[in-house]
Amino acid sequence: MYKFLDKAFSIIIKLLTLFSLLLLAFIIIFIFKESLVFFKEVSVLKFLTGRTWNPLMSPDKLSILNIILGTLYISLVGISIALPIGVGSAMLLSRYAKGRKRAMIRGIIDILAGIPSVVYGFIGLLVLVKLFEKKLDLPAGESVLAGGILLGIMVLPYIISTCDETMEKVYEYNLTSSQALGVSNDYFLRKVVLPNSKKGIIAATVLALGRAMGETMAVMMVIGNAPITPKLLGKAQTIPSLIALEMGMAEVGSLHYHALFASGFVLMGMLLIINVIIFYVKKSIDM
Amino acid sequence: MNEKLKSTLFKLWMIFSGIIVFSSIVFIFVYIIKNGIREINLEFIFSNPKGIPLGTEGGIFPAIVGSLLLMLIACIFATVLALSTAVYVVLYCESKRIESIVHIIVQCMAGVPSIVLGLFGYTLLVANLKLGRSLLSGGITLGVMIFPFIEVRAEKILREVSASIINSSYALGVSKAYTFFKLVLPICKGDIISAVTLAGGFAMGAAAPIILTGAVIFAPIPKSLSSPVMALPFHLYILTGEGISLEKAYATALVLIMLLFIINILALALTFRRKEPS
Amino acid sequence: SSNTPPTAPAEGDSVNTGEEANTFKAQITFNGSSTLAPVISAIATDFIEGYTTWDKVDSSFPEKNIAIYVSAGGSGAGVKAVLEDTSDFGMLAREIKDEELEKIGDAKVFKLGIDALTVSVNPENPILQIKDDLTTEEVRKIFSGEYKYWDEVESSLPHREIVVVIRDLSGGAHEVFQKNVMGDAQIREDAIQSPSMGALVTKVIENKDAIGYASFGMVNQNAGKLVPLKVDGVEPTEENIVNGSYKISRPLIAVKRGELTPEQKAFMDAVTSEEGLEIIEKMGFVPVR
Amino acid sequence: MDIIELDSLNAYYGDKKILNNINMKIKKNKITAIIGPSGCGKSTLLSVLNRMLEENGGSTRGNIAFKGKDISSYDKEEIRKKIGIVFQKPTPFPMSIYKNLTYAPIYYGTRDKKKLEEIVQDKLKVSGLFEEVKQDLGMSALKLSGGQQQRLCIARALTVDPEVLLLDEPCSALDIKNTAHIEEMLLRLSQEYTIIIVTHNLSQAKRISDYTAFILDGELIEYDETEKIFNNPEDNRTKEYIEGIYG
Amino acid sequence: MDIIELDSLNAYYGDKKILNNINMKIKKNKITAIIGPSGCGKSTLLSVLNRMLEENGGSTRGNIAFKGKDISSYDKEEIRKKIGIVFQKPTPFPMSIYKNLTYAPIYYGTRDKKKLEEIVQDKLKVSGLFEEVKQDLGMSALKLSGGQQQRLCIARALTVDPEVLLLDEPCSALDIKNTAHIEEMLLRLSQEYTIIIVTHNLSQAKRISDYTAFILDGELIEYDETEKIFNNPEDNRTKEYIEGIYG
Ligand SMILES: Nc1ncnc2c1ncn2[C@@H]1O[C@H](COP(=O)(O)OP(=O)(O)OP(=O)(O)O)[C@@H](O)[C@H]1O
Ligand SMILES: Nc1ncnc2c1ncn2[C@@H]1O[C@H](COP(=O)(O)OP(=O)(O)OP(=O)(O)O)[C@@H](O)[C@H]1O
Ligand SMILES: [Mg+2]
Ligand SMILES: [Mg+2]
Ligand SMILES: O=P([O-])([O-])[O-]
Repeated sequence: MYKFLDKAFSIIIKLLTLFSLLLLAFIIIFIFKESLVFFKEVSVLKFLTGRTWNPLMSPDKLSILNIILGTLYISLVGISIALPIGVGSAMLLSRYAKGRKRAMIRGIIDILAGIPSVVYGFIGLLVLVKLFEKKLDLPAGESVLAGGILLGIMVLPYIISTCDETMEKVYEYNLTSSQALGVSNDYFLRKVVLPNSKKGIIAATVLALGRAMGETMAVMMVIGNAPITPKLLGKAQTIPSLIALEMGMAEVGSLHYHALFASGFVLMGMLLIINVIIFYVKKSIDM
Repeated sequence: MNEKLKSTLFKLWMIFSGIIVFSSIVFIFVYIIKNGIREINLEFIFSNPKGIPLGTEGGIFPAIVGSLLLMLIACIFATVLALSTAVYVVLYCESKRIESIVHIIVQCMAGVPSIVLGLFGYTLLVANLKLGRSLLSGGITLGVMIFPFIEVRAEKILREVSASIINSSYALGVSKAYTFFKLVLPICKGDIISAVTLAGGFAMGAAAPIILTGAVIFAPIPKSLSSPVMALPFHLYILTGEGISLEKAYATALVLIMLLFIINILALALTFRRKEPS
Repeated sequence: SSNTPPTAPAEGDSVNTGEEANTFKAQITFNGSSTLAPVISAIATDFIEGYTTWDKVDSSFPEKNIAIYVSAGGSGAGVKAVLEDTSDFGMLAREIKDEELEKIGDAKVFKLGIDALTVSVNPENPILQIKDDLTTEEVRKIFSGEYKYWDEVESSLPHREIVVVIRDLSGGAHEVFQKNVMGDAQIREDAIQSPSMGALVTKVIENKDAIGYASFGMVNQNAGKLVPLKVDGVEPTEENIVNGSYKISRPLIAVKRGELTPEQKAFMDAVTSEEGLEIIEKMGFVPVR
Repeated sequence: MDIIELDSLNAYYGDKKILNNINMKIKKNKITAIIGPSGCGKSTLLSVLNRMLEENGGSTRGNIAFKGKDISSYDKEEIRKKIGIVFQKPTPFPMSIYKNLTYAPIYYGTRDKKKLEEIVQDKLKVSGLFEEVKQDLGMSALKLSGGQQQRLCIARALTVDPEVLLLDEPCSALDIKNTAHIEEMLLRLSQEYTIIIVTHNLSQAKRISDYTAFILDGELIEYDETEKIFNNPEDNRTKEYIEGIYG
Repeated sequence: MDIIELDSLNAYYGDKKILNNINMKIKKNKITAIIGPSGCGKSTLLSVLNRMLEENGGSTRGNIAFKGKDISSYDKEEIRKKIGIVFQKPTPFPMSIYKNLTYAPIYYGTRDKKKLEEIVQDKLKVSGLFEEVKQDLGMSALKLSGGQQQRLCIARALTVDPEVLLLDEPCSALDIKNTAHIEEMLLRLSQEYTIIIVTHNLSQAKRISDYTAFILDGELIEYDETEKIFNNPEDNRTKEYIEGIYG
């Protein structure tokens, strides 16, 4: 009986996994196919290295180097803000919050993940951008920094939850041994919990980075969407917001339409490269 | 620098992070509550949107129901697939190569902009499979969106179950399936539920994937999986994008937060309820 | 109930499982421009609330609940939906292009209204104390970045950077602005591209140095919070827009492939009826009578 | 009769060779003790026998036969049901005591509540835990003391009625009384079961085992009747190790 | 001289009383063995002494004095530095062997690399692990065998130079050679340190301890010089328990 169920289970698991992977592969193929039309007209190299994006002009003017840089810059700013804060608070959670209390706190933090991007975008535009204009005396507060901060807040719940799960286990398992040495809990966190949560932190970073690089609506509201060379306090454009901004209007089947898919494809390529790098980082940690 | 000082700095870092997180949460919540609370009343929650343009008056009830249903479908779809994939990778897969291929595909997916997923869902589900612009199409598209989040975390959670316990189970000659359902799943049920809740919240707040696949400006409460639906984030998108009513938009956001809050509490109750029977 | 369209969209079927009405479609779907979507949806809601079932619209129709679904993915998505038969009607907030008409084939086009783009500034902008009028030339120089500071427009103004806010370059709104104002000149590269009219208007409301082409409808809805300027002495009023003397405007269009079914026709009649036009007007757009 | 036969067996973790060319025949219904210094590979040897080594990322070369048939020709699950194991570190499942003990029986098809309860009581009695926990079988097994946890694991291993029972220092966390209890039980069980016990307690090996194997650095130095090993070992290294008792 | 004094001590887990009215004076620089059946409260008693009980959700009533001062008047951390403990289950930190051993010294202010290395070598030698691991101090401690892990934990406890060392069945995972090694080391250490050892191995208690306490069901039945306890116990229950050796 269980034997049969076990076989069935393993077959079902394998089929579902296969289905998932096919579905995901299908998405990749879908995006690739739509981009191909564009790459037949404009060389990949030109697309990647040119600095102007102007859909009103000839296809030569559809190139996304500035936008790639903008995407990387903003995600990087976002992650470098969120990671230390997220890891810090995850440790704070394992240290001071137990049982129900911890679950409650995490629930509240998780709610942050559900607030619609549009709302984040509006808060960003009305608060963050405004603040920049006032305090930094910028003519317009739309900037990489504003986008980064906003993204940082948006990915925090992912970082905190993912780290906290790992840390809780490391913490619980080793706490007694550490306490027995008379060592303070902070020292314990620093020397045992933090280093042994590396994998959790990497998993969190991967999740957050994917989320950050793919985030659309909120970023779109606060970065000005100008496809110029990004500067910390200047406007910029990211690939997802470019797609969201222009997809709705682009004439179906036009080169512009396919160029937007091509930029989506480039974004996926970027994530692939980053993931491969992280894969090797992880491997070196295993050693 | 001596250890005590380092530890103090370390503690400061933790506390500082905690304060930042705490104050961001408070700020965001207070901001939304302050701007939205005035519009919230029973009528807002329980009636249809009205007024010209639509949404300036009346309520958002169909959007609340629509969003919950979308989330439900997305969570079921994504959890079944993501958990299977995670179980396969952790318990069944013996080849490191397949494992890394799965990882790379999944993690690249995590970054596909949601608008592109929307286009994909539209092309595959709405246009080719003729599922129409519907609850089902929208739910599945959202499910595809949250799949990577659940998979990455489910995998991590499964891996953290102590190997010696799993070995003890195998040592009894018990099958993997039984070990999974009777031993592993009960141990990490709580964490998995929390991962799904987090992803569900994300699905519930996303507008881009459903714009083309299922969300409409007005629809009554859906009668079947093939009906189009209203959804809170899309409603918000129209209210803010066309400058229809920012107050109603904040109120809508507030309702969404309250819903997420309730869902989280339910999930909590679910994890904590079942203590060992005596 | 005769006259079914040549290509019956499949998605109606699920609703249409009733016995007799395999040709009658109780459901009408719209997709496209987010500018137009709230308008159609307001009319549709009135229509549904007024009649509830189709037989009340016309006694020859079966007694089925009226279902009209409006979604908004942008003008491009509207055309796409019609091409791929996933919607009955597409909505556009721009001219429909010839290639698009060609691809659709037997296209029925309904022009429902006009949305003008006003050159608007923040009420606190000092320029308002000096003048309420800009020439096309000045507007072009501001938007192309030739004038970078307000004091270049008028030397008595403060030396503050001009913050130019536009919609996305490829969009319908920008297209008319480019055609009617910019000509061959390029928009300055670092202009803020707002993802929606709502965001554009919000930006102008929030930033003293901002200038942008706000939708006429939205300026009316936010009266006082942002101030439209005359262009070449012509004020953006309903009259000037209709008679064409205010030229920065775009049409609001619904498009359908093939003949309308009687029920679709019944609804479009309602849209173009006086009540329908009033709703369009109420939303701040200029109806086409 | 030989129930298990090892034929030039090598075991590896990655590239590291842990067991080197082991040849050994385990007698049915006897107690075989495996002794040797810490880290010599005793636990590894046990994990080879019920194919747990492969779960832990190890691999083997050479042949292992169970009842004359190569163990790789059995199902992994089958072999593990027939060859039960209790580990060195107690590994109770994080569930109630009762559920720990019904976990495997339910899997093997025992549904009847009464039958299950009988199994639970039986095995708890056999492992000498019954009196201590009978009040509260619903208590989480993690709350038991170390010794109690280990006894629970022994009871759990017995719930599937294995033919061979592998014990990896099962008594290391037990006090003398419980140890005596278990030893007595093992002697009793050996009439029906074949038992292989890893122990660092030489007097225990002497007391209960029929055969003793001495392993050093992954090699089987000597394997003979217990009496022979303790009184008249052939290899000098065995002798030295045995004499360590008094050293 | 008495280094630790227990005065009508009761210990609880929740409402459950685990230790009942214990009065006991631990002599300085002596080895005190605690014996008793599994589950009687031996581990609980140890965890009271260095205030670990409270971390595990237990509580006490009664007085415990360390060097004449109530232990609650010390810092928790201070008392734990002065009273080290090694648990029944080996619990190495999931980091390298080297880092396991420098973990506490670094905390207490040893920065000098040479000094640290010296500590590591010293303690590894003391616990008899040095020869086995000296090649690869950077290896994760989790990869050690059970016995090796336990010896590492003993070494780790010694790195902070405690005044009292509590050992909870420290040898239960060690083979006889290592056990002898440790016992010898404990005898040596007792000249400088006070040692309290929980053991289920009565001959071990007999071999190394100066005083022995017998606990049954949370009560201190008898506490006296080891010789006395083993040769001429006053209480009948003690006698019965001791005789269990041969039973
Ligand atoms: N999972 C593993 N990966 C790599 N090496 C391992 C693993 N498990 C054990 N080893 C190594 O294999 C060798 C033998 O280990 P094993 O656990 O079999 O020893 P043992 O004889 O049971 O020792 P003890 O009496 O201390 O339990 C040791 O050197 C150990 O470090
Ligand atoms: N955290 C805990 N919560 C509740 N009860 C506990 C806890 N830890 C131990 N106990 C109970 O306290 C009693 C004494 O346990 P303790 O671990 O002190 O026994 P022990 O004498 O050390 O036994 P052993 O020799 O098996 O290690 C046992 O009945 C045990 O079930
Ligand atoms: Mg071992
Ligand atoms: Mg104990
Ligand atoms: O959505 P649009 O109205 O800008 O096409």
